[in-house]
Amino acid sequence: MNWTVNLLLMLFLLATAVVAITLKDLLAAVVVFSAYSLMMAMLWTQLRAPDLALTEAAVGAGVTTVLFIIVVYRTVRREDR
Amino acid sequence: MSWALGVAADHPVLLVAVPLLFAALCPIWAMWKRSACFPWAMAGMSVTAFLAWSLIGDVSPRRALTYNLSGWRPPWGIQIRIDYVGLLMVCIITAVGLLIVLYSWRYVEHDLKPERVPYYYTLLLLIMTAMIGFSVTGDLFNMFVMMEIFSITSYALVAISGMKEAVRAAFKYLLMGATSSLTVLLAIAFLYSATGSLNMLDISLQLKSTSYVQVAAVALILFVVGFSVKAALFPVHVWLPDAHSIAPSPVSALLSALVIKMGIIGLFRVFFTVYGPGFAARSGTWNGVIDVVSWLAVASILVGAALAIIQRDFKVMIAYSSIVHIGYILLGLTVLSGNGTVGGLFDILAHAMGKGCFFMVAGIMIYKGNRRQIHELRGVGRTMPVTAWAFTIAALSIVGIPPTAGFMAKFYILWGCIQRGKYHFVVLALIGSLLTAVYCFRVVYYMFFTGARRPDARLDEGPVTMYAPAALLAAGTVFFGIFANLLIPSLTAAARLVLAR
Amino acid sequence: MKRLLVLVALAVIGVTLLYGIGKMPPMDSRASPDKTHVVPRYLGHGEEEAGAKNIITGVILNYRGYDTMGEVSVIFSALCAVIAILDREKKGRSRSGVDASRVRTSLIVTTVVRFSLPVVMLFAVYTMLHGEPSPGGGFQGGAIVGASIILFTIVFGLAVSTKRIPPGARVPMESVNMLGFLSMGFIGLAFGVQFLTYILPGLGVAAAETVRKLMLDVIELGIGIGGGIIFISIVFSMIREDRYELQQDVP
Amino acid sequence: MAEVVRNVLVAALCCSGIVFFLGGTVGLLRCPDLYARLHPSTKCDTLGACSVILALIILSGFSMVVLKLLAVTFFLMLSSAVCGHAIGRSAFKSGVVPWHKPGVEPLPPMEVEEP
Repeated sequence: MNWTVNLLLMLFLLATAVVAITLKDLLAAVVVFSAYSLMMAMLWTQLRAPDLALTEAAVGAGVTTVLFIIVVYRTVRREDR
Repeated sequence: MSWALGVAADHPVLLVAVPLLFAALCPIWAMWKRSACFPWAMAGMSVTAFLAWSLIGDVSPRRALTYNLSGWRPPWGIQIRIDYVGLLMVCIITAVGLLIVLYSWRYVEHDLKPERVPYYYTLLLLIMTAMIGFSVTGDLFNMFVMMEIFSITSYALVAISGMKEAVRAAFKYLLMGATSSLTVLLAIAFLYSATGSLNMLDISLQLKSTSYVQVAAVALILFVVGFSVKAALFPVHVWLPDAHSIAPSPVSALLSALVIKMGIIGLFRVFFTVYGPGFAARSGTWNGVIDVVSWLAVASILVGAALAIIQRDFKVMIAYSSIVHIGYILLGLTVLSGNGTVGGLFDILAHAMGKGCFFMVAGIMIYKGNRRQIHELRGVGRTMPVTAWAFTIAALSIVGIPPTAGFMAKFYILWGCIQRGKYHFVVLALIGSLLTAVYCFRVVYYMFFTGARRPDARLDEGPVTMYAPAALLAAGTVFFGIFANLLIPSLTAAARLVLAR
Repeated sequence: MKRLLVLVALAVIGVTLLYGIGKMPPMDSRASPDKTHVVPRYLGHGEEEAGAKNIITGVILNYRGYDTMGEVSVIFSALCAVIAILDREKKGRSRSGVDASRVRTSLIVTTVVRFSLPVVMLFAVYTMLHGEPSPGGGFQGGAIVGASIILFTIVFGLAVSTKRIPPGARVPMESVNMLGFLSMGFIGLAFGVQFLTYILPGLGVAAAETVRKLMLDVIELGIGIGGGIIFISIVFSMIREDRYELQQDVP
Repeated sequence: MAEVVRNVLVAALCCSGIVFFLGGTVGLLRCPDLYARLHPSTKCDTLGACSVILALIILSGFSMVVLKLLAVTFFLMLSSAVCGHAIGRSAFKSGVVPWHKPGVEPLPPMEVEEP
């Protein structure tokens, strides 16, 4: 049970990481990245590191997302070649 | 007075705590009066320098000063450990740092927006704190923390002028620096999983008996990659010319004289304190990595010198010259001979003084008349004699001509190479020296032997707070060239200890 | 060509890392060095030695408090970096997107934010001070404070927020996290023990316990308030519309 | 007996939560435009998550944890609904035109008086 949950979380983590890198729409990438942080937070709780999970949820999914969105809003929405 | 002299020996943590306190209070202090920041930073640096220099009698190559933070013994807590190399670094950092703060005063008034000046000094104090903390710590993770502080502050200091090119250069620096920080963090994680400890000496003990040698070897490679970027070794030097040439000149002097040395100190600690030649018996990686680094060092000497010759921009040329000297220092440290190590450590001092002086001179040229190109320096020898002579003496040291510190350093490095029978390195290093002479004396030639027909009377010497630090550093190179024996015996003892581990 | 080079470099790094990870002690082994060398002392004696039921807090604030002081300075230097490049906003005069927009914010949103802001703040303070017996601590609490005020700013606009918490009030609070550590460290030095030692000599056992608890709380609060205010300041200087453009030419 | 009732209740609530989540996800993927997508996705948070939490409350019995879970439920309902409102409103104000079936005359834009 436990390892299936972990495996699913890991797979989802990998998927969000890959998607966040490949997306050309930076705002979407930020949203996916915040999902990545949430997955990470859940994984930390699974690894019995609740302090880290709390930090990841507050900073990774909360504050950095806001900062990234501000940066996207300030600069460009799309990554162009 | 004797109490004040002893306080740093009792509590070496003050070396970090005092500048940090001044940095934390600097923005608050600036709310009262913006112009009060300079004396504040000056006071902070002076107190720190006093504390650092008062330690000189307490540390010898055989006796390191240790201090347990929060009272926990090493494997459990963090230990500050000031050995001879650490003390040398701290003294260089505080001395050059003090001169750089003094030099900054008029330069930033002229160059920066007034509301950024308090944060400039705050960043300066923070970067000094971090470099001192980095040099004296005995704990790997603490080293990483300090590295993060001086990395972040140096990105900001490069970009602080707000020019587009500066921000771009800082961003390039940030991308490479952040990657290297991450690499170092990974290396620490690997090493922790292999040894279960973070204290350097404890790790080196554990490594003697660990059953996870391969993990430690991978960690060693990651460490070398990470710290090479910070030190701007040849294939990963690409951030340096942009960042060092576009930054405000005091910042260039700081980055070039001190910050890239932190990469070298990191490599030194990893090679000799954490792993040590003893690790070579357990894994061939150590010798392999050392060989690779010494070849890369020679490559940096040649590539840096060749690129420096073709530059027209004065500061870019000096920046490439830093890559050359990083090569010399690392060549000395990786040749694994006592004299080579002595030369490498001595070259840290020589290069800090010489390159600090170079960038200060370049800053004066920009301050007075916005001269950035080398051919614009015609006739400087007549209109700005002190500055031009300071540059010339520092150039002697950078090229390695007696009686300067640079000569002693190169002499010992080459001696070390000869002792180990690595004559190819000697030849290549001498070619590098020749190229260095070409690009340095080209500038001297422009300064003294070509003259503008009508010297511009307005372009006389800059403010005394700007040319005096440059002149002092130039004088320092001569002083340590003549009185090299103040350091050489202790350095030899330290090198012998390091290589015997 | 460049792509190929990057791919080769990535492959080399990846193979090296995977090799190293493969040679690491297995995660569930109880005999690996990372579980037998330092950790047993933390787990066995951490509670009475470090004065925190949550061992993580004990390690962060006590065993490795000096590292945490460094981390706090990292955040402070990040703030200095942002301010040095983007400059601080002006009190009451700086505008964000909401101030500039013609459309008024919905009454529902403003009401809900007004209602939930104090609750979030309460939770943040709880997280800050409850880090000793349970997960959480100063930094997490500070992040929550920062997030709540950022939410307020997004809804009500920068002009209103900077009137409530002007830059002049934030500047002293930004360095509170470092000052908390430094002052506690210097108190230790004044009592003749090492920097950041929380057990002060010359006090009774019970009094020393209380003092230690107090000192740890001061540090937690400092980390929290300083961290939160630093987040707020960074966001404020990034979202203001009246920022300076980068200088194009070389002066 | 009480045990059975409790288990049935828990199972029912969990199942209804799953149904709402599934519906929300399918709706998010299948709906034609922003306004239509908002509709299922907000239900997903309010009804789906809240019924699962309610199931957890019943399962755990009464303790301090229940108070926390109730608070979580309350804020979840509040934030999800308000977020849906804010997104829809700002989309409408910034001129996102609602979808209409091809060939069918779209509804005339609603008159909203701006205060």
